Amino acid sequence: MNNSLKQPANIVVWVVLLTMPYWMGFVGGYTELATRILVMALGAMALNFLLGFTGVLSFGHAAFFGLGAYGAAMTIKYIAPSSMLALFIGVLVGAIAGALIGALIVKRRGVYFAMTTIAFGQVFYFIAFRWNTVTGGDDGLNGWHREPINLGFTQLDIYHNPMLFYYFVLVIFAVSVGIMALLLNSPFGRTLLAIRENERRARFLGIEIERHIWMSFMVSCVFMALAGGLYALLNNFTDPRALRFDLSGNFVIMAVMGGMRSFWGPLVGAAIFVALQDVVSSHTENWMSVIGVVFVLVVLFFPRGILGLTRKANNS
Amino acid sequence: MSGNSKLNIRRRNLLQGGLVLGASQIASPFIMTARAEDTIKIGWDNPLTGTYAAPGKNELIGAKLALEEINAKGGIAGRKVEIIVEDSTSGDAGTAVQKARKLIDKDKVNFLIGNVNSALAIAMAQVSNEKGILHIVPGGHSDTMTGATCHWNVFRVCNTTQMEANAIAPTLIKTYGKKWYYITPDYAFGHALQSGMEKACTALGGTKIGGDLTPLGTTDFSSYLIKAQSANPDVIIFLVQGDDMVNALKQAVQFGLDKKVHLAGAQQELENLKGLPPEARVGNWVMEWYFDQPNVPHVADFNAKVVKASGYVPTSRTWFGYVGIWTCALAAAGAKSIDAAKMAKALQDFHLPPEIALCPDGAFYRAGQNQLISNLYVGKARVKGVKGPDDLFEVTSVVKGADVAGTLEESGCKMTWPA
Amino acid sequence: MQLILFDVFNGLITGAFYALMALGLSLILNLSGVINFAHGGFLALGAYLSYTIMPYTGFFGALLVAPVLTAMFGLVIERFLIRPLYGRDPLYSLLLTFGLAYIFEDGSRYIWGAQSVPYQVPAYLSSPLSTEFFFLTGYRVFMVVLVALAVGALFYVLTYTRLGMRIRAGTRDLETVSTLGVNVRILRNLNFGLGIYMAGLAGALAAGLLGLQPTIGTSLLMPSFVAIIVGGLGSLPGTLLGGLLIGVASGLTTVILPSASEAIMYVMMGLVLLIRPRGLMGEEGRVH
Amino acid sequence: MSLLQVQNVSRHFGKLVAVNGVSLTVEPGELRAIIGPNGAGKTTFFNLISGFFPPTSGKILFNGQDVTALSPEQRVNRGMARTFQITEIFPELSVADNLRIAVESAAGLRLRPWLGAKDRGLVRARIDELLDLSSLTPKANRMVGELSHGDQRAAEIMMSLALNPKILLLDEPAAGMGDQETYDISRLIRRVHKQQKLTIVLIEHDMRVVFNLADRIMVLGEGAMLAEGPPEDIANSEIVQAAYLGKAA
Repeated sequence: MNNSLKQPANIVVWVVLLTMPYWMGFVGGYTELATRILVMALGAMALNFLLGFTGVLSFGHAAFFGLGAYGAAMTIKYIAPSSMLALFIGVLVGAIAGALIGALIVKRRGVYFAMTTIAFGQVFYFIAFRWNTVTGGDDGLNGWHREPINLGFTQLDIYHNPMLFYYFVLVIFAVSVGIMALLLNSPFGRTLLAIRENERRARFLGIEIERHIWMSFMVSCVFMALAGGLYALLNNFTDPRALRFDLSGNFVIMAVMGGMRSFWGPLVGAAIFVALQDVVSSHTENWMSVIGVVFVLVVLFFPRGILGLTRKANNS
Repeated sequence: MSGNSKLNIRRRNLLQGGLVLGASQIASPFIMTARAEDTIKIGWDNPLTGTYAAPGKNELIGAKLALEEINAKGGIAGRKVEIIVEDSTSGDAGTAVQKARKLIDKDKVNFLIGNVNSALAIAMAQVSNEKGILHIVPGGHSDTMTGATCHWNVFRVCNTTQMEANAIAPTLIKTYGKKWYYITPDYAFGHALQSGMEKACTALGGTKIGGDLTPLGTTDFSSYLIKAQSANPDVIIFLVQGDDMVNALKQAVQFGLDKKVHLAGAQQELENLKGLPPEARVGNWVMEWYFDQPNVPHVADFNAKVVKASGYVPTSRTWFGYVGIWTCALAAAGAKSIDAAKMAKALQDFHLPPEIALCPDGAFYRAGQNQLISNLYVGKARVKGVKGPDDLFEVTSVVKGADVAGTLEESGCKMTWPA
Repeated sequence: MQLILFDVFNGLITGAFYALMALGLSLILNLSGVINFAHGGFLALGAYLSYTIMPYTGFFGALLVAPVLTAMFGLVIERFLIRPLYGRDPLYSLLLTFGLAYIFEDGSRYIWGAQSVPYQVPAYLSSPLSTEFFFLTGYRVFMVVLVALAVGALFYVLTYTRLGMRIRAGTRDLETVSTLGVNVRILRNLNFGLGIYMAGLAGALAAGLLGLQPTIGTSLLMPSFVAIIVGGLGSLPGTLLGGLLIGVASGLTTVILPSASEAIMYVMMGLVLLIRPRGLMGEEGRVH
Repeated sequence: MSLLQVQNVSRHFGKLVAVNGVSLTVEPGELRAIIGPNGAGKTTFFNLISGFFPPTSGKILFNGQDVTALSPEQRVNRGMARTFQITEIFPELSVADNLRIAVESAAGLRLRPWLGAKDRGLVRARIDELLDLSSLTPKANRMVGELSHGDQRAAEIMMSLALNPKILLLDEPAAGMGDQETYDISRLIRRVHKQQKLTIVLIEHDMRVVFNLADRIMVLGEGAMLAEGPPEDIANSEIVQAAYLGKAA
């Protein structure tokens, strides 16, 4: 791939992310919007590990996002007031669910895979929605909040300082994205690309397709759950909508809008989508139509996404 | 039905707002300081879409009316007032919370209003309390909001579920019988409402002979209705709300239950009755406010203004929104300040003036609980309007809020004030 | 005993709805490879159209006309929005219909308002047939009969008409069908319309039982997906069976444990995937 | 011992019998061609050998072991590699990356999250060797999807070779090619066959290629074996001619 282009792009991305809270105000944003963008971007990139780099469409990934969120929220509410433990448990829950469901559905392909993921995603939605005593049902899980992080020598008060929380999320984002990049540039990552590009050829190179899709699904679920955990910490709250299929669709459109074949595409898509939703829903009660039209326009006119456009221009 | 006009209260000016905020951030990026602005801002974080869109919009109509009146009388503390409207969605508390934070952090609102959905209201209250903003809940009924999880800064206009239960129970026992069967939505609100009804029922010598917890969003109630019918109760109590209530009543009437058993419930809304086919407008209910009060001063005036603005008569929701916004202005006037703590103090046992209370016995925020105590209207749904097509409820008795509100101790609210 | 009998009957009604929705979805999925997320939106549209024209045409007229109007709208949507996506990654049609679902919900709210509208069925239908079996209301029986007729008609069309045979052949092997001189574009268009007709009909019927508001279709969409997976992808009889099965299963669960009435569908789906991955009546080799 | 023994395999698709009791034995180092008219069941036969789908009946032994029930990837790991009638490559990746994936897979590295310097060097060397063998070195960094048909074919063969197979199954390697390309690909196959002593089974329509390359030829017709023998025998066989010309015999 275009290695020459990668380095400057990386620098731009990190500079933008590192300074975002400082200029967010100029463009009409606010710190928590910046944090939200980061969290959603992590989710979209996690999804894209599967969608863009393995070629497998999951349309029920919000389930794992939500499981991460509930795992984190319930840890703080019922077990121990620790943000780090909360994230860990959230990821663990998402990973276990991912492993089980992944094993059930890896044999399916294309639309059928997508459809099964949608249906399975709803299982968790209904559990969260109906199991009032534990999950708080439709009312969501409140009465808890993210806890300051004790580093031994000092304490990071991510609860009261939104700016500090942003950088806390950014560090986790950087580590996660770094791991995903490492995986994608490894033989394992190339194997996934092979599956995306041509499953038949990959199979006849001796690659166990199902096993690799399952593993990619797991990686994706782990980071999705992490994003969900961070989302719960961001809101100091979680509710069943965090696992519903609409959110799954939003993650997919973020990845596609930004460009699902490029590493940073989902980040760009998430930034645009989250900001757009924020602005539009403040201006009109018909924001759903606007979002719907964005879906339609992206599909019809920018199927390769925004970064897909620039890449095309570079190639020619 | 033009959706856009409703948000014309304040169109965000992206560029301008952004520049001002940006400038303040250069100075001290880590500290969000409140800026002196020439307008007083009220943040409106309430449903415009989803299940509760109809009540949410009606609350907004009342709010707009109050806003006009307040500005016509010189605003709050001599400053013009504006409402910044955000759609909280009907069920997505994550969005509601995010919008609340946005209104407080970015728009620097002086007041926060919302929400129809008590779950969202409670989630928002956590934010407003953390930030120390005066927060009015116009229409979320969950008891805990002015009970176990009460906050010094959170005031509620609509009634608690217990008040509604206490208001209707005597009528039902006396007129229809003592054996009750419940159809209750299976979530916190429903559980609270049912236990309220049971308490009120037992106190009057009635008994519960059965009940079902129906999942929220149930579309087919027939199984429950059949069970209820075979338990042979005197009254079937419908505690489901919104769309669930519409579904349940529609199906109950199709089964002919209304001809065999008495149908009733606690909270009813004009919005629901309008959505039912005429034959399904049955049963005894409580309304929290009703427009047909010919003997109460100022009501006719209020009705006329709302009809002029929206084309429909006001519902209790319209009144909630109206009272909610007026509460902001009255609190500031009472405290002679826009400091949240001072305003909250000023609202303790504060009586609304009659032109805003719009009910025969007046309305006041009970101290130590921040709950508005007004009148409740017990009566029957009717198939066809008498005074206009929307007059679908016949008030049989008006109950004094103070009589059904229980004691402050019973509410379970232990208010802690900021140091 | 009467109660169980009732719950089976009731489950069949629910299942009939799921099946009606799912058959439409399945038709479109099988021939065009499109998961129509907007199907719930089309259902709502059918219901609202029926509500709107009822004052002019009466109940039965509306029941006849509204689904046709919905289907015509579907034809237009297919022609201009979905057709350009054939042959591309199924991801895109999924996203497109997902976006359409948003627009439909918002559009319904804009036109007809957020609160339920009173949808009235004739009085003689909306009362019990007998005092003993009071749960057999005229409307419920009427609905079951109508759904049965519609499903019967669908299978008749698919089995005995030229269009139907082409649709079935196209589902198996679209390439061959096109080389035989069948215009695949028109075939897919008509097939889409047929699927949407089922959604419109389901909507016009459902509004007599449920509150008619903009999200009326959403609650029926997910069970339809489950019905398709349980019944077996690619098999219309399977879809029908799947719909009825999960309907009855959730009806019976309502008696025992109401809060699990939805969970049971997903449990069934999980079991089917585990034991018989291609679904109850799915064709072999369709797993992939 | 024979490398590949196909014993009396059949494959039914519903009522259609695509392959009917065909047997085949291939010795190490042999280059075997399978010919037959369209619809003779050649590709189905290939699919059975490579494990694309299982036979309805019959047995396949590879290297003396029964592989009938093994999946394609298991067969690949035992030393079977194949190409397809319609070239199967990774079109949006470069030639080098196509080969890299194959090389890493063959080396058992495909689950590694990272590679040491030594492994990286070995992979690099093997890729260069394959590029060199196929004369694709100048095009190593181009996307395969952009290359000519002949080059794509060559790349596919090289990917199969990267697996270090004991047997290579080529499904119509010269299909859809012009004269020059056909010549080039024949030369490549011959080179691979001679230099690496690789056992090859190929299906081909182009008789120039078949008679130029094959040690022995098997003829299929309507799912059954019609004849088998050295090229010159087959060229003169009446059965074969009849099969190709129609149902005259």
